Amino acid sequence: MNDNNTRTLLTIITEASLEGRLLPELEKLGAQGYTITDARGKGSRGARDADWDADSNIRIEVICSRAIAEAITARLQEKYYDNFAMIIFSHDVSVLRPEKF
Amino acid sequence: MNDNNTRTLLTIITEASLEGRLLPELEKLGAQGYTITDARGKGSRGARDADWDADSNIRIEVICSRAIAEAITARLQEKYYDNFAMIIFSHDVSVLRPEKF
Amino acid sequence: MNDNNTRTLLTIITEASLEGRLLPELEKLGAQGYTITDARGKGSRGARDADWDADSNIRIEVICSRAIAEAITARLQEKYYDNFAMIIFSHDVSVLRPEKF
Amino acid sequence: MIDPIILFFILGIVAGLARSELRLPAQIYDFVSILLLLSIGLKGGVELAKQPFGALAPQVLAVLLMGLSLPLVAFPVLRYLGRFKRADAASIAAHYGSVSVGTYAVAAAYMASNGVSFEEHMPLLLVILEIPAIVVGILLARGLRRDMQWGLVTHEIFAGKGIMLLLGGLVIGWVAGPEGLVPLEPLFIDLFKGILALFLLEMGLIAASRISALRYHGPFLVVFGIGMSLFSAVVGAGLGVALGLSPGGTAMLATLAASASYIAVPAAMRISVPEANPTLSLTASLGVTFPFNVLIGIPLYYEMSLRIHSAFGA
Amino acid sequence: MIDPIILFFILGIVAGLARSELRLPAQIYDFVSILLLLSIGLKGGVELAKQPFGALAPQVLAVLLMGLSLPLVAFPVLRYLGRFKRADAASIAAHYGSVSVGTYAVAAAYMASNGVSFEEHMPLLLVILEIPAIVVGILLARGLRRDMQWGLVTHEIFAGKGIMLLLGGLVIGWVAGPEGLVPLEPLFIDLFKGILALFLLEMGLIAASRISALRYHGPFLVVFGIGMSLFSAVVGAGLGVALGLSPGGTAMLATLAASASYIAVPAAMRISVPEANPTLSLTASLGVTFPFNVLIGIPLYYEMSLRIHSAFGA
Amino acid sequence: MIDPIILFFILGIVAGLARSELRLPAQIYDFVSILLLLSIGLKGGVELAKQPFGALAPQVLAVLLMGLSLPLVAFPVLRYLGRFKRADAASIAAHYGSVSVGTYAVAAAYMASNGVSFEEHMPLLLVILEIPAIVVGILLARGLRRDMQWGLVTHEIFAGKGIMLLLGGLVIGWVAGPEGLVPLEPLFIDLFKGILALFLLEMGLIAASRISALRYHGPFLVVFGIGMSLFSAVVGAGLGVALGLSPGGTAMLATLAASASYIAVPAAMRISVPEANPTLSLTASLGVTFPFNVLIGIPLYYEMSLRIHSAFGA
Ligand SMILES: Nc1ncnc2c1ncn2[C@@H]1O[C@H](COP(=O)(O)O)[C@@H](O)[C@H]1O
Ligand SMILES: Nc1ncnc2c1ncn2[C@@H]1O[C@H](COP(=O)(O)O)[C@@H](O)[C@H]1O
Ligand SMILES: Nc1ncnc2c1ncn2[C@@H]1O[C@H](COP(=O)(O)O)[C@@H](O)[C@H]1O
Ligand code: NA
Ligand code: NA
Ligand code: NA
Repeated sequence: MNDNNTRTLLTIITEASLEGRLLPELEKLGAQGYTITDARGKGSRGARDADWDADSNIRIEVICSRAIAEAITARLQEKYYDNFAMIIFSHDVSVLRPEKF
Repeated sequence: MNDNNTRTLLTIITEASLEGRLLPELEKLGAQGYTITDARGKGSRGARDADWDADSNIRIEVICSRAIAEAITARLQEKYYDNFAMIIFSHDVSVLRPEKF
Repeated sequence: MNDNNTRTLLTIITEASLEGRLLPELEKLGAQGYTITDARGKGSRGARDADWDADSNIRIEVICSRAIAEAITARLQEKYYDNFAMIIFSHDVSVLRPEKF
Repeated sequence: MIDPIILFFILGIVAGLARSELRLPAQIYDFVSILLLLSIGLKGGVELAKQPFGALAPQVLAVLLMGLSLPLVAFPVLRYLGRFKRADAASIAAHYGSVSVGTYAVAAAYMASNGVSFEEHMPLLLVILEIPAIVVGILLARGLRRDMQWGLVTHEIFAGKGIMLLLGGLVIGWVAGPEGLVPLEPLFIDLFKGILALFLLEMGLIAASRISALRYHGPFLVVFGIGMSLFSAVVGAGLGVALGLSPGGTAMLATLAASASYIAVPAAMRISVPEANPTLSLTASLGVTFPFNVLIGIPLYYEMSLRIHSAFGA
Repeated sequence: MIDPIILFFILGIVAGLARSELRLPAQIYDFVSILLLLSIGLKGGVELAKQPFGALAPQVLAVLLMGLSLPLVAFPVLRYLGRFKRADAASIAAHYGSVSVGTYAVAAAYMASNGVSFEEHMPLLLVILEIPAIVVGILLARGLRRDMQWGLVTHEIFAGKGIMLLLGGLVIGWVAGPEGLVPLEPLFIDLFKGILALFLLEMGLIAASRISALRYHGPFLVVFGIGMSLFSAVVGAGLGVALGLSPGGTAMLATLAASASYIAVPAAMRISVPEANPTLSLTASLGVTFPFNVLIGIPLYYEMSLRIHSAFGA
Repeated sequence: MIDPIILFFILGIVAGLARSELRLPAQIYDFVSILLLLSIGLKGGVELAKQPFGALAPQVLAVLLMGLSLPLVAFPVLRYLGRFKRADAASIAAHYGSVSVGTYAVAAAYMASNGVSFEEHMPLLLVILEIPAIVVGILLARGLRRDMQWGLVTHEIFAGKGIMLLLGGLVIGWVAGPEGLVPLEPLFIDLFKGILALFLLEMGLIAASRISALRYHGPFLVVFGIGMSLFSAVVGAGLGVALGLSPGGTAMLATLAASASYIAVPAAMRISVPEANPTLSLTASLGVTFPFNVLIGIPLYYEMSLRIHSAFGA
């Protein structure tokens, strides 16, 4: 698994109600795909227990090049970080068929 | 994304019924937040299929400093590892606004 | 957390309907355990919205040695990559009780 | 005799405050909400079929006006007495100008178990009242700015689950008519009160978690949440009498006015006034006003309607 | 008068095309499907108890034959007119040779609300029709190869949720008999139509997302999806008359023939012909044939059955 | 004639052993459990309203004593005959001293379909029997240690979903009374047996997965699981006659005694005796005792109660 197989895995944890707006943005910024799981949690904006829609989180994973990861991060930070429960983190992963991502 | 942006992502996979007891402990040990997803799985304590409550897992993610990650790991290992289905693993991630974690 | 504690975390995202066939294969190839979460997403094979069974993804995590991770990757790539929605990626993690995995 | 559905709500509050593990799975809460919204829509639609649309126009208009006015009353109170930030004051005002379907359902059940009838097109007024306060709230927060994405907001409102199901139910009931709906009644009518009981159980749990948040947000929200409800109820009841509604219908309109949204408005505000803190408005709406209306308000508003009617009514 | 369950389907399509957030949680869709499958099975089982099995043998055999033949008609059309790859043509053919339980349920509701009776062992024919087309589809894709894992395929078919619940319901209904089932009726019989309405709401949403996929897969699938349904309906109606079924039963058999699978067959094809693209077959089956049958086909097939009956029937 | 709900249980077992994909989503299983617990509680509460509390005191006390004693009988058998570790023996003993709400529901349905009446305050005894065995189990595992976190255990028991809903239902039923509950009956009473059928379908699937675990845990658990049930049933039936219960009530108490917990006790043991292996107790309780009671035990215990009654009864 050499360096050519390395891509960035970007993980976004945020309010479920943003899903419909975030996904088109990710694609516009170059993401070739994404994976979503339902989540709950707690952070600086308090507990989000997923008891009902308004209180639910989603966990979005995007595998992409470092450049795209940085573009997505910058965009989301600028547009959503101030007003929405959201954290973003990333690390490198080895992938199969890196040309896909 | 330089080193100052690096934090530890600690992942705990364990029995869902522990949720209510673990979360306060994480906070007491210094975690500023956490994210939970529902999971199922198999390990040394057999299959946990999530067919019903007693058989369900949760997957808890905590982003924190390495020191806090080690404190949490040590505490959970001492208190739960012998008697509960539980695994813990960790790795470094780049985060935005590292002062949050 | 020294090198002896390092294992590979292999993540497989694929069609939920494969679950029953993949799990025995993972075990045959040496995985001592796995964790599954329900997911949805989008990739080269289109959107998979989890609206109903045929459209759902699962996210399988396996912690194992690098050798086993490579064996699993090779096997799944050969057997499923052409015909099924599937991505695989991996990275190193620090684990407790590495002899477990 | 206390209605058992109220007891389910109290059970939820008690379980929540006792930190019980009791919880309706989110998907079941969704299911139960869907059934309630469709039930209310269908029932209203059937009745709409029976009357000429034209006759309803004055009521629709009057109620629209009320939905536009209530947030204009709430906003200055919140901004200057409550010292909330502009966005927060606007958002809370919008919640109180709009309505809560759950409260409506409890009121309808209250009327049924007390044998009180009301104008059956009330669900139409419910739908109509959901919307104007949202527009006012956005304008209060933003002013008349050019860059407001009204298309997005309109989509968010009409494509939201609540309005879609209420309106869809109304139209289906209207097209299908009373006999057409008969085979659907076992699910949508007969189970209504049982489903409402489950809904209130979960609402109690949610309210309990909001009640504990009240500690942080001070007593102003409690006073506002109750005071604004009472004020709006008087406005609603007055309007009901003025429109010539029956005592039951007057009480229903008072309840609608007194109730505060916790579904449609929060979703729309998140999109259009994201800097407003949703915790504030939901704590007021779910932690104060919903329990107040369910436990105390509804019988009070009915009593009030009776009195206003005997004083001013036809 | 239009049946309200059809309006639920249309509501789903409209909400889907409007990109509404309305959605039945996947677990509720599962629940609703389980209830429908069990209802249909139980009803059929009770009726089976009333008649000698021997008498049904000819019908079972004839219907098996139909299930084997229909994909053989569809395959060359898809392969040579549609220019699909062999695997895709075989897979789509299998979908159309098999049946859709949802369509069956709508047809049964249609008959009920028009007061038309039909042979009540129809669910048995439904189960039987699910399977042969799968086998034919696999053979069309693979030929008679040695390495075909038939064990796996058989397991996939019989262990799948659909057949398990239909067959399970049939057996339970058969063993328990009419009186035994009485206490289960409030859930499985009385709620049937309401549950079907919810199911159709979600099917509308799913169909809407498939309809937008049609843009990419060209008009051939539309033509095929409607044409094949009409052709199969004629075959089914003809067979119904030949077997001496009542007009209602004939229309039901025509509907079964005209319907295309979207549960059992996709699952089985995924395992045994994985190189077939499931988007193609599901787009045809869910985006074209299901809506066509629900909105237009069923009344048409009933009309057709009446005419064939008055022309050829006993 | 075999009750169809038993057939649903068998369908679940068959599907489970055949490794079918059939599965009730976990959230639906939760929903179904919630409905059953509330139904049982509500029914019992309505009846409690009809009788003076004082009259029940002796029964409550006697049943408490039984709940304390049964684990004391089970423990030495498990520890010395079964050679289980102390914690495991204590935990299994606690499961068998407590009760299973699912088994109770099946027994209640059995009585109903055989037209046998029983003391309707039985749900109160059900709630009471849940708890003492947990305390005994903890003491057996731990002895009288100072550092036992009894507060946590108490919270775990009373805040658990099971007791909360049963007790909540009892209180609501008691306060609302028979007429108050009428509008809730379509959901909580009429659907009861259908919902129980779905519950048993999933219980069959769960039991099947436990049955396959039996291979590893040896035949002792099978023998114990059946033997202990029979012994407890005799104790329960004896107590029933001594307390002057009707034959139906005697059979219900025998069933309660014979049943083994799989919700409240496992949860409490996990917290307070975590070193006990939950696989052992759940395999016995779900893989042996639940199926035994549902398929064979309940009719047996009824028969037994009839005989004891005609021998010793008033
Ligand atoms: N330190 C953390 N570790 C893991 N997840 C977190 C952390 N902080 C926040 N989150 C997740 O991110 C969501 C939004 O965070 P926040 O904006 O800080 O409220 C929370 O609801 C959690 O699900
Ligand atoms: N090797 C593994 N890879 C991924 N997840 C695992 C692994 N081993 C255990 N798990 C997860 O951790 C839970 C508890 O593990 P255990 O304590 O080994 O039974 C299991 O139910 C799985 O969800
Ligand atoms: N770039 C990506 N990032 C994250 N997840 C992805 C990505 N591409 C694909 N996936 C996930 O993998 C599944 C199968 O991918 P594919 O085979 O490309 O359709 C998708 O449904 C997504 O859940
Ligand atoms: Na209002
Ligand atoms: Na067909
Ligand atoms: Na017992």
